[in-house]
Amino acid sequence: GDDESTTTTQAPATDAPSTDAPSTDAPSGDAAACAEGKTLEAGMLTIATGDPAYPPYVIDDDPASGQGFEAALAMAVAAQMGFEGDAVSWVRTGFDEAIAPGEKTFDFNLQQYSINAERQQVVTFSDPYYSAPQAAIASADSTLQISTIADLKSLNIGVAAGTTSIDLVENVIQPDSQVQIFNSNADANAALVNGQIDILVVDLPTALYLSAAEFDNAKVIGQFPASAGSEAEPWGMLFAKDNPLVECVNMALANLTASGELATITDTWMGEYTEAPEISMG
Amino acid sequence: MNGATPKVEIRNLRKSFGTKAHRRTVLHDICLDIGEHEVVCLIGASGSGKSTMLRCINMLEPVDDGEIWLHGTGGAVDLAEPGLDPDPIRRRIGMVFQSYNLFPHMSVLRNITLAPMKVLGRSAGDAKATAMHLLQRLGLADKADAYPDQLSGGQQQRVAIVRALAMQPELMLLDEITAALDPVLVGEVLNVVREMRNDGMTMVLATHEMGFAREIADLVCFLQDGVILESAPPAQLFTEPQHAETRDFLARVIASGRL
Amino acid sequence: MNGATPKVEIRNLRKSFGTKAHRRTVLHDICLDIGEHEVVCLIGASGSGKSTMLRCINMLEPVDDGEIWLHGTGGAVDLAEPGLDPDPIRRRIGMVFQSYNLFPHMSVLRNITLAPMKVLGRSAGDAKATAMHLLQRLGLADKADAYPDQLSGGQQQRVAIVRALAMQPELMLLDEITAALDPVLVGEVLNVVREMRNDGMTMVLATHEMGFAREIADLVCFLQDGVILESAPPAQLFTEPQHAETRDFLARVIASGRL
Amino acid sequence: MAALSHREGAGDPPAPSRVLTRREVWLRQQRRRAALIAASSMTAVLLAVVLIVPRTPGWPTVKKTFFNGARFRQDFPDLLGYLWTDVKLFLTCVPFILIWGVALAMMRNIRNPALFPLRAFAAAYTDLFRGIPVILTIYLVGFGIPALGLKGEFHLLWFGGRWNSAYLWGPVALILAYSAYVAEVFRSGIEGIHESQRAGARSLGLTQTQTMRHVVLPQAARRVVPPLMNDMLSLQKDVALLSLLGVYELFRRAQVIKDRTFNYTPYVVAAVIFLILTIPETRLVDWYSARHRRRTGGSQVA
Amino acid sequence: MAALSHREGAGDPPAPSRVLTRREVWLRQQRRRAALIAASSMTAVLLAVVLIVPRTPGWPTVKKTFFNGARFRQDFPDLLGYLWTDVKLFLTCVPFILIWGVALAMMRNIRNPALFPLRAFAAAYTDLFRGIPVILTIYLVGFGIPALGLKGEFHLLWFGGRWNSAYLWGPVALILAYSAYVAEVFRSGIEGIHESQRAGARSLGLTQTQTMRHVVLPQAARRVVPPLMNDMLSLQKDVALLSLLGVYELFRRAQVIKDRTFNYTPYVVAAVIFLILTIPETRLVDWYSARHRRRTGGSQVA
Ligand SMILES: Nc1ncnc2c1ncn2[C@@H]1O[C@H](COP(=O)(O)OP(=O)(O)OP(=O)(O)O)[C@@H](O)[C@H]1O
Ligand SMILES: Nc1ncnc2c1ncn2[C@@H]1O[C@H](COP(=O)(O)OP(=O)(O)OP(=O)(O)O)[C@@H](O)[C@H]1O
Ligand SMILES: [Mg+2]
Ligand SMILES: [Mg+2]
Repeated sequence: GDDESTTTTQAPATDAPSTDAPSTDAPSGDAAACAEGKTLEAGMLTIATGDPAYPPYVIDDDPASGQGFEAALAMAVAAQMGFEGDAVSWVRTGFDEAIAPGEKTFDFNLQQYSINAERQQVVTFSDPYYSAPQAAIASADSTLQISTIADLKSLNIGVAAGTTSIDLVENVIQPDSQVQIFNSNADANAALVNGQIDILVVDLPTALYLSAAEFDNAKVIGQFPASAGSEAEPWGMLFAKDNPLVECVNMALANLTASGELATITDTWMGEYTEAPEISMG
Repeated sequence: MNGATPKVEIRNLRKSFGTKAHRRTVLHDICLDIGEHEVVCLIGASGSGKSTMLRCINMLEPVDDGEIWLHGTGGAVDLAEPGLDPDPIRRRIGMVFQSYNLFPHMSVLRNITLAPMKVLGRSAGDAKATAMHLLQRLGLADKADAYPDQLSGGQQQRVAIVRALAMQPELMLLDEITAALDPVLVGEVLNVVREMRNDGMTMVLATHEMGFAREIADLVCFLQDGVILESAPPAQLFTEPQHAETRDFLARVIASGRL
Repeated sequence: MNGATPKVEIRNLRKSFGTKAHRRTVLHDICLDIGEHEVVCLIGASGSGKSTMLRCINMLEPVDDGEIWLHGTGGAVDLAEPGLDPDPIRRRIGMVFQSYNLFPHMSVLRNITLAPMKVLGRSAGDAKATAMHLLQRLGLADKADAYPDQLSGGQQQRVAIVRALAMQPELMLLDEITAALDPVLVGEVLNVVREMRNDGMTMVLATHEMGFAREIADLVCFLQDGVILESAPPAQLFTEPQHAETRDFLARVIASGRL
Repeated sequence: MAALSHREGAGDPPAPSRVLTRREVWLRQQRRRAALIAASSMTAVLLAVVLIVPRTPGWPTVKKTFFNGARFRQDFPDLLGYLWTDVKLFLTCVPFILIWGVALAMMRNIRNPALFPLRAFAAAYTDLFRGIPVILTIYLVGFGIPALGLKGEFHLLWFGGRWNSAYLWGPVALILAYSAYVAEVFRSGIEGIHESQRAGARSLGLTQTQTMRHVVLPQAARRVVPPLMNDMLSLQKDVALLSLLGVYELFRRAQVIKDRTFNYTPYVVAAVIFLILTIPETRLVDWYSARHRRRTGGSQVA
Repeated sequence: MAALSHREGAGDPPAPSRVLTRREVWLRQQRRRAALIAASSMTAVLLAVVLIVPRTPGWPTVKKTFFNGARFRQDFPDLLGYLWTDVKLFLTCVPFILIWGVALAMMRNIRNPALFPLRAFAAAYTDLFRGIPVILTIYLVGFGIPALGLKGEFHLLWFGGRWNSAYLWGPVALILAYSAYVAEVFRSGIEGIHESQRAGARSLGLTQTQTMRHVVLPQAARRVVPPLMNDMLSLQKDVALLSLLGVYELFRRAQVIKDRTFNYTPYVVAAVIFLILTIPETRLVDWYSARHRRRTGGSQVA
């Protein structure tokens, strides 16, 4: 059997600015009233995320604390719908558990799921809440000089499964040797350290996190320009197909956008995760 | 000698081996009546079809054609009928194989008591008592707990005989049951066979020991290449064989000093 | 009779089976000289240790104690010496097993030619010619392509004999080689054994056929419970046995009509 | 009592166009009955499936996400393009696994008391590599050894590259793990051969090795064909585990498509491809074994 | 020529404190030599590992990421807490797999021509479930069937829950897949029993079932112990695949820790736990088989 990915799903490359608010004209209204009786368990909102969940999306793998971008966002949405404190329960899902058809164990799931048309046939997404560009990292002692995408062509490139980084590598970089896909950031990182791959392509926040002091063995080479964004696929919260609760979440998101709270959360958690030199299209 | 009522009537039995392309018939239209309480000996050269005939009577080989009527309590059944359920028949027929076919994973005692317990529903104690009695008789009481692979050839053969006897069948098929035995034991087995006949068992023996056949048989059948060339009481067959081939075989047996 | 020089000298051979707790000695301090070009017959009750003795001589059973000196080209070796490499010895010794031990995945011909080709380095053509000649002689030429499980008991036994003969060993160990054969074939095998002896082979036979032993042996050994009670030329042993037990055994053999 | 015996010719009677015997008639009947049973039970099961499954509430979803025709047509050729990687990896591993597996099995069968260490080694080896999940072996070998920082190049059949390549250590991990399984399969075969076969061979002067090679192993190998096939089929699928190390093969490709589309049809496609590959294999092996049994075997008990 | 024969007593000579025979002396020597070889080769290998491995450039990294003492101490009790889930799943599956596997093996062995469909079914079943990767079976059964939207509850030993539970369909998937493997293992065992054993049993009047139960299967089972252990050990580890369906067990836990810490030590811990579990199993089974062989077997060829 295969050891299926249980990792967090990474975001697609996109040049959309991080402050890009949900582009919806959903009427702002009483999200709390809307959510009444639509949750899995009455009076309780069940939110799922990955296991583990990484910074900057969730800090210390503890979403209930509300620390981290997605944790904070989810808590804010929950509050909008009238779920506070003990009324929010967090669960963990593997990738497959989250996407498989049939009943779900959560009301919604957020772990950087990017929205695309095919996925929407199987599950329902909320309005987008963020999108991030892709970036490349190399091992800390790497002497690679990268300025254009053409410089990447001859390298061994790795990505993590379940991410849209694969599309960028295959469609834009088109490396000479086949892309190597790993089950998780951890495995990809190990391959990077071992020199089994030369660079790893991930979304920029994750790249910045991986190059942070904690693991101390990777550095960011640069981020890919907007023009390299294979498809701009912003992130949305994932629901079981046709779950009526999505209306209420969209309503909450609209309210948060309108009140500027979404922008605050985004700035707080993602502000320092947007800076990296750009790799030119060459 | 006796036995006006036949126990087994074999009619035009034919048996062949091999694939359609390479078919070799080893029994040709065998006809034979085996009287009740009789001992019939099959003699003949190695490869003439003696074992195959015994296996056919025990339904171990599907026959190509012909009939084998077994008479007994509850009328007659044709053992050659395709699709006939063999189990109720086989518990009435005992067989000792030329190659013994003991069960190597069971002790001697268990080899012997398995069928009486499972097929006849005997109690463990009963089955064991019968087995020990028979083992004693054939000088194997001390081997009851040994396993077949730890026995000498003759010991294995005796266990096979005891295993079949313990089922107390109506009809017993014995294939070269003295081949691995020393002369003293051959005498003992001869006695056992005689007793069984007196107890009413019918027996068919395949044997190479002409002396044995002469002493015990009511009827001796001489097989050659899958055909019963001649069958007669031993007194007649061994002294005045009718067929040239029988005469020839016996002459050569005598010439080699074996009669 | 002849053979002042011994081929095999057995000295105080002891062999037991079983675990430390349940040890049973089946050969007790056997001493025996087998002269060159002689035929020695082992007789005795079933389970007396005949097969075990042959297996010991062929190094198939580790002996507990004693010596087995094999004389021949290149001096004498003690087969009972622990750690002795058996391969060069065994190619000088042939053996026919009581249970044949044919290789079921090989045709008759391949069973016979395998060892001559692999051990003696014969060419395929050579080995086949020898095999076919011997098969012909024992009436099995048409079974060369058959597989052991498709043969009758006697046919299997003959293949085993041919397989051993094809190696043309100096010393041949034959375990009940006539048990499954019809009297005519027994005569033929007797002839083959005689010829082999005249060709210079030394032979040890375990047999239940007293007639066979009487006709062919230079020396007959009577085993009882793992002890050679008496050994003498057949004329002497069968007519004037020295030991009470031998007399008893022979008396019972005669009483059961087997001598 | 009467005893009869006819003789209608010593050889085989020629039978160009004869009446069927009772047995032949019966066999025909049985075969016809079998065909009937087969046909009717198949129909019943199929009908049940066809009638019941589409009535379940979730069927439209299942159909769309597992048995999506459009995806199937698109993914089938796509995935097929990745099959060759699996096949190459499989073919690279098999000979090593078989040779090393047989060698280990033979080590466990050593009887010379002085060579006990070899026997103990083989036992420890099989215990170790059967005890550790294959996937862990792959992780530990595939990431652990390259992490030691070896330098250089390797060339192995169709693979070549740097010393830390997944195409080197991946197969090594599979060979280490699977040889333990295969060794045990062969061991069971070797131990199942009756001691008298060895005695027969050794008495003819065949050496220990020759006895193994010509007498024991051929019989053992034939007997263990089904469990050996088990392991070969597992291996054929477990090469997919090397995707953990970054190897981009069929199964990983299916996953990539699934991850992108949230649709499980590529997995069904992968299953179909594996079946197309393996069913002819198993049928061929079965047919061959049955033929061998028929050719060399005695009569079967009715 | 001379022929001698001694007789020193018909029974066994009592030997309370006797001089060692030549063979006993030799055996002792051999064992001593074996011990020496074992000790010295072990030492050599260990020394080589201990001396060479730490000199490789990457050793500090490997030590930190694979053999991290601090992590080991922390993860070992943590992971152990999840073992019970694996054990429960394993124990739930085993009886079903064995029974269904034996049943399939017996179906493949049916000789009645009228029952050919059963034989064909068993062959098709084993082909299918050995042909499809276990993981795909788990996906298809574990996600496909619940997606049909069945309603209700189930109770099975220690598991219970809704009809779409991973604790129901996960084990079902494993049972479906592994029974195919186990069936083939038993089939090889059954086919390895010589036809004469059946003949012997049937001639005594034992029915087909009794023959199987008392004569064929016991011998077959003993012969296939090693490959059967292969499958049981694989199963023990493949229950980890049910984590795909959301079962949170040892292996998943190790993975979570690894993904969180980027450290592979939890995998080493998992391997150690599996070894602690499996090595006594295999040793026990081996010891038992060897004892049975010793008790019932004839002499072994030197
Ligand atoms: N399963 C089989 N397949 C093919 N041929 C067989 C099979 N069984 C027996 N034969 C052949 O059938 C013939 C008769 O065999 P059978 O065993 O009946 O002989 P037999 O009279 O018992 O001989 P023996 O005295 O040697 O035991 C032989 O030529 C044998 O080769
Ligand atoms: N492997 C073994 N384990 C235990 N006991 C054995 C073993 N092999 C033989 N024996 C015992 O040793 C004794 C001698 O056996 P052996 O086979 O030598 O007898 P034999 O003289 O050849 O008898 P037969 O004429 O019946 O073949 C027998 O009592 C037998 O049970
Ligand atoms: Mg016969
Ligand atoms: Mg013997």
